[in-house]
Amino acid sequence: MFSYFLKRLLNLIPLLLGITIISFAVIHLAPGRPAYLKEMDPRISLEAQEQLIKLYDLDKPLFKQYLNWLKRVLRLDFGNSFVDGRKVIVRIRERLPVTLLINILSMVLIIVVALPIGVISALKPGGLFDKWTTFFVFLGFSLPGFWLALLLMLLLGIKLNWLPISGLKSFDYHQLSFWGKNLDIIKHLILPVSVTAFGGLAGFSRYVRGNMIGVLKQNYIRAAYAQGINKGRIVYKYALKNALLPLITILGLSIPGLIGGSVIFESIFAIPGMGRLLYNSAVARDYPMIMGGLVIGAVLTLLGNLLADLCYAWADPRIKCK
Amino acid sequence: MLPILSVKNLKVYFSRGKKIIKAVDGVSFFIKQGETLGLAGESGSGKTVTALSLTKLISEAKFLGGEVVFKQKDILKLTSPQLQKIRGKEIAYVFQNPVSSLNPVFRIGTQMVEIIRLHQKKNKKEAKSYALEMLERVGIPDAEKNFESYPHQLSGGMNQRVMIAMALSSQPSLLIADEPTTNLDLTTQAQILELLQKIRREQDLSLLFITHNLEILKRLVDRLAIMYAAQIVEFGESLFTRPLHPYTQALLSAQPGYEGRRQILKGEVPSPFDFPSGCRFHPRCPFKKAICEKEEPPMQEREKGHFVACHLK
Amino acid sequence: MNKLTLFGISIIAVLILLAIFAPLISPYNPQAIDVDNILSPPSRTHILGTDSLGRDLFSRMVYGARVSLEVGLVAVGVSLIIGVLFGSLAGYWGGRVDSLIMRFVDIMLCFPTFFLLITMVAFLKATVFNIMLIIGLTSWMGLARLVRAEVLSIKERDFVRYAKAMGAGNFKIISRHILPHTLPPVLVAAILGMGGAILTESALSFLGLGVQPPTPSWGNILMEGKAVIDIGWWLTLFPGLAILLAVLGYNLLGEGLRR
Amino acid sequence: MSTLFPPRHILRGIFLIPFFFLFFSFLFSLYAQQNQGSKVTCYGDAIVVGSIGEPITLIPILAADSASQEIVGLVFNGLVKYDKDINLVGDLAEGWKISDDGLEITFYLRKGVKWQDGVLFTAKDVLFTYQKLIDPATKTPYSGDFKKIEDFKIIDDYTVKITYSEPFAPALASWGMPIMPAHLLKREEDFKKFSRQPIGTGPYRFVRWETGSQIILEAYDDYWEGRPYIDRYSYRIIPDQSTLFLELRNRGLDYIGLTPLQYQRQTNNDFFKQNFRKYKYPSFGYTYIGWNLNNPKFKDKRVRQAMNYAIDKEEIIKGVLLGLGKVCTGPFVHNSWAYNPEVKPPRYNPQKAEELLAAAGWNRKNKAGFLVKDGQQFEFTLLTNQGNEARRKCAEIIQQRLKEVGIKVNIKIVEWGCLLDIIDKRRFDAVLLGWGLSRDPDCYDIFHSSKTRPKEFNFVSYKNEKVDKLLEQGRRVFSRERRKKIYHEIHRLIYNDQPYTFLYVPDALPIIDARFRGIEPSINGIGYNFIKWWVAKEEQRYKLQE
Repeated sequence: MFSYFLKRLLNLIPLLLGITIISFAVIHLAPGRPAYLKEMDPRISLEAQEQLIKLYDLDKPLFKQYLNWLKRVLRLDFGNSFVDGRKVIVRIRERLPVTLLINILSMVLIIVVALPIGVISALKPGGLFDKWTTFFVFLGFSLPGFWLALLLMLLLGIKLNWLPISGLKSFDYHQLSFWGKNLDIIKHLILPVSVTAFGGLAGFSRYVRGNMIGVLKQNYIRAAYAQGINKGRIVYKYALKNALLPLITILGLSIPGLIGGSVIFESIFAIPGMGRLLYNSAVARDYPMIMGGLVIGAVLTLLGNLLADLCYAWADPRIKCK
Repeated sequence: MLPILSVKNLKVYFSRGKKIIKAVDGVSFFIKQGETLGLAGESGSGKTVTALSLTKLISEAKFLGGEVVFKQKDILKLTSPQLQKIRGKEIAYVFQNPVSSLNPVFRIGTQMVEIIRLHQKKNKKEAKSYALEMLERVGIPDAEKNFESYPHQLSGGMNQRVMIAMALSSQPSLLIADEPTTNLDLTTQAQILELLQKIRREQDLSLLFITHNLEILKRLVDRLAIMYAAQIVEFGESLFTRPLHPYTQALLSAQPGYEGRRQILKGEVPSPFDFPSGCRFHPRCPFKKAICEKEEPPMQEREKGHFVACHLK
Repeated sequence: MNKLTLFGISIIAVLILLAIFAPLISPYNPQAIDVDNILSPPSRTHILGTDSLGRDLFSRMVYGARVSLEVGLVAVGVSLIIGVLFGSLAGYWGGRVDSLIMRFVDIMLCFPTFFLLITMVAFLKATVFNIMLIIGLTSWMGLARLVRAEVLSIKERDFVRYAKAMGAGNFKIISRHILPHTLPPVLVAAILGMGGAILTESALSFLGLGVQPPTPSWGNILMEGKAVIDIGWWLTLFPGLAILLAVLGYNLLGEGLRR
Repeated sequence: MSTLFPPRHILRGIFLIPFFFLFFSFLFSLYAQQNQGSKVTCYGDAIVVGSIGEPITLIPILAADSASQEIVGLVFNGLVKYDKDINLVGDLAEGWKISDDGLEITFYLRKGVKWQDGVLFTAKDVLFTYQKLIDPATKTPYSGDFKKIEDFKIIDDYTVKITYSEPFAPALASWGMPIMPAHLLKREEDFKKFSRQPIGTGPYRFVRWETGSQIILEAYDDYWEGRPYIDRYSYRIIPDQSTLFLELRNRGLDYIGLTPLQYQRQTNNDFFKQNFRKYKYPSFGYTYIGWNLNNPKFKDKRVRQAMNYAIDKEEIIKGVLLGLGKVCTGPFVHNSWAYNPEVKPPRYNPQKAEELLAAAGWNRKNKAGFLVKDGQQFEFTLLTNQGNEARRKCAEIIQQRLKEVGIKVNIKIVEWGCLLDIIDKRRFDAVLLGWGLSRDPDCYDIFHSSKTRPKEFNFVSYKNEKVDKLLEQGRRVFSRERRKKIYHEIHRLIYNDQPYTFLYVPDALPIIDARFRGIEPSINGIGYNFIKWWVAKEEQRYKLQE
């Protein structure tokens, strides 16, 4: 187990390096120097220009630029935001917890909902339940998430007035009791979390179904039947555990999509998270901020995948012992 | 002596799209208490399906007909809970590919204890010591350690011993071994066969042994049934010495130790979607007559206890 | 299921017809402003209503179909070129080339999709072509993996060995003997990818980072519609449905082809 | 205007002027009526203000975006401020004296004003603020006016004397600049903390900034003008115009600015009539097309005048602002005393435009229907910035109208930074932009011929000697009556020259929850007496104990 962990950790190094190289290459995407952009703004013109040139060493040879940039990035120094001059990493740190919270909750929701759907439709492939879920899965694959967000916002927020439509806390949050505070946050989270989860739901339930169908055809399932074990136990203990294992990896792989989705949903629901920060930065062409977000986002995904792999190794005896 | 299991006119059909696959089509045979019956035939002839349908393990079958009488009960008419009391307890199975027949994500001990406690009133501790005892009986060294292992950590032969231990743990009266040695190397094969024989001698166990390997059967079985194209074509004690069906003759002549003129079968096993009319073997039969194409030959007792379905006399 | 595939095909067919004959089909110039008819609900003169500049929604959506179709084709085209190139190189040569390319794929997959999109949009000019390019540049990884796996299995087949034994060059073997056999699964992936590209474009445009107005795209019509969602339901409903249908069409078609 | 972009983006478009004082609209009048109506004012409740943008810094001399200025305006005071009639009155200064030659201003500071940490406010704070403003290390957009100061003298703790190198009329107004506490900003590092945790002399004190979410202020009990009635002020950041509106509709917000569409179409139902009050008054800013006068086509005054006839401003106001705005005729807005009512906007008249163009030599049309002169088609690129819906729509309407008189317009919408670059290099034909205005009419920087160098604001290269002279005079003279004459003349001359085609002055369209009382609209908007707003006890929505 330990050596596996170590191996995985070593594997991270080239990936991390690759992430920085690609992120760095992106800086040079802008035609000409990005520095020209702010020239006429009386407030930050020269400053910004100097900062950009200094930040990315734009006057040095490419290789040197990269090395210097990498050195700073390794210290988590992405420079200062053009917009308010605060450290990029500080701004990201402020916003990250919310995004992580929403994404983790969405994952939990995805699992809780998709698992039974996938299992039940796998029990009778082609049955009525399976046909309906297949239909909904197709719909789910095709539905623009932001549109769903709009419709839900309109229905639950405006027409029925059941849920708040934006932000994370009510204005009077600080006056609420302990439970009131929790309830308040939960209410605010329902819409963003469910809409974020929706994107993953269709795919995930499909995977569960597919894996489950595959597992149910395995010899050991037949053997378990032959041993007189009842169906419920076979499905929910013997088969499910086998079907779930590869899903840990799938879940890990879905992280980039989920985090990426936060750009859209945080903007719609006015949630002060990473996604909205990045969106605002993109609109304001706040290059240091964007670069920081990009690198941190990728590293997060990497860590998420690592975590998934470790979970997998922990849960699957076949890896554990190798 | 009454047969412990008798199968009459068993039919198992599957459907694929609009086509019907006749996997087992009118199979009848019986097993006596304590005897070993061999069931042989080429792959795809319906052996495994026959074995599985003996405890209704074929849930996806479109049609399941005939009767399977086990200890005076028609198994095909039982409900799921009733079946669960028979499966593993009265009729136990040992399958091909032992590694894949054990659940990869649970420890061997866990799986054994689960089965033991399912069929016997034992607490966890008792179940464990019983499981260890069983492991030792099937010849697994270092039972304590292997109890904690996962299937993939053991060799195929070991896994098969585990499967056998599990199958025997609730003292079944009938053990169905479906190609139990097929994917094992020769030495292991011999060990497993010896184990099975030993167990059969020790317990008063009936055994249905399924294989395509006649060599093995020769040493092991009391009686033999030959399947071809979803049907049994010959069935009895003296098959090895006096095969009556041309198919059996061809099979036996293909054995390595066979002395005499070898018959090479032409053609292929017919597709289960569309069996030939009359005798299903007629397109490949070197002795075919006109009647063979038209009429299905009935099963006749030519000698005492030796049945054959063939128009040839 | 066959019926569903047919449904998918007919959706795509309608989409293509709309895009080709947009000037003939649309009753109004999609950019013609009519300040006297701002936000009129669906009626006989404007069957899907008008937007906040009085432009005819139906006409704008018909032209929006062009954008969606183009985005699907070009973005997937770009990702096909990259994906097939990398995938076949990796699968065919194996060894270091393979591990290098697959590492690159792994790295690209680490970036949260929208983060990468947004970054590129921020650094490049937001022209329709750039948007398509960017979507293609961020979505080729799955195709590369698929092609690689296919190539790996096909290159072991006898006819490839035979071709090699006959002295065919590597390029010829890949292009003549291997790639054609990868076509079916790649085609399926490409068609599903078109649906994905349409979704991505509409999300980007909805955020205001994609296709820039006045060029109508379903995404930016939705963006404009959001501002008046309480009084102009038609501006949210119809483009959303259009996206849903188009993507559904591609998905059904792709799924049908897979069988 | 209606847009989905954070306002920084837009605002930079409008507010190119280096010195402007939007915060004055949020400063408060000394002379506001204490009571109103029959009910007695009460303390309590909170107001939740919705905004698209988040403040960037709360250091007053750096605050350039409207969100920052709004918060700064509540936490700080300047020496002077504009009252409801746009007259300068004392704020932290009780009064002032201007020497006869106009070179010296003496401010008499209010005594007993306390910073929100309890320390007394004195002349040292004013000096400190001045020093920071002219410190080259301070990147403030407001330093220009203060660089004209020759000498700054502290007479005593409550008197300062400021000497200018030449008479400078906008000087007095420039002292609306919020004053910062010298004792809290001794070191450079202090500014960092201060920018997110400011302490001022204003009616509200800073409580908490939840990044990306809201800023909370609380009434300052010891405020020298008297404690504001509303206990708490929450500035909620919702980065999307439509979510902002929906949140208002859900009554999660009390006060936002509406888009014309929201004002005209989305708030006319019973729900809004019952729960909210809408206000409408001209804003201090205008939208225009600036013609590059170095371009041979636009050098000709007749061409520019033709444009004025060919563009239907009424139509633009109808289409873009849904009627919520006024036709603009010059560099001053209607509320300003500098506005010359004699300058009348011409009716939309394409024939007249074509005549003028013909007179300028554009008298033939090619097959495509466009005017031709010397074999060249009349075609130009109209440039505007990305992310401003109103300007985009406006450009599209203009494109349509000019096509009718035979002019081909290509619209180019570019990112703000790019736009500035293009303007800076003078590589444009025409730009569609807006100016935000200070309450002082001085527009020397925009129209004086000396301000045409790169990065200066007369980027259309306008030059009229008469106007130059008048602009200089307008800065030297302090008398409102004399200045009025000067600026009326400037208005007339500029209008006649048409360096810009002046399009419109949009209305500000605030909407406020109906429970707030004491709001008195004036030509200076509604924010000037915010501390006198109140909510009756039985209508108060938020109870506050923390």
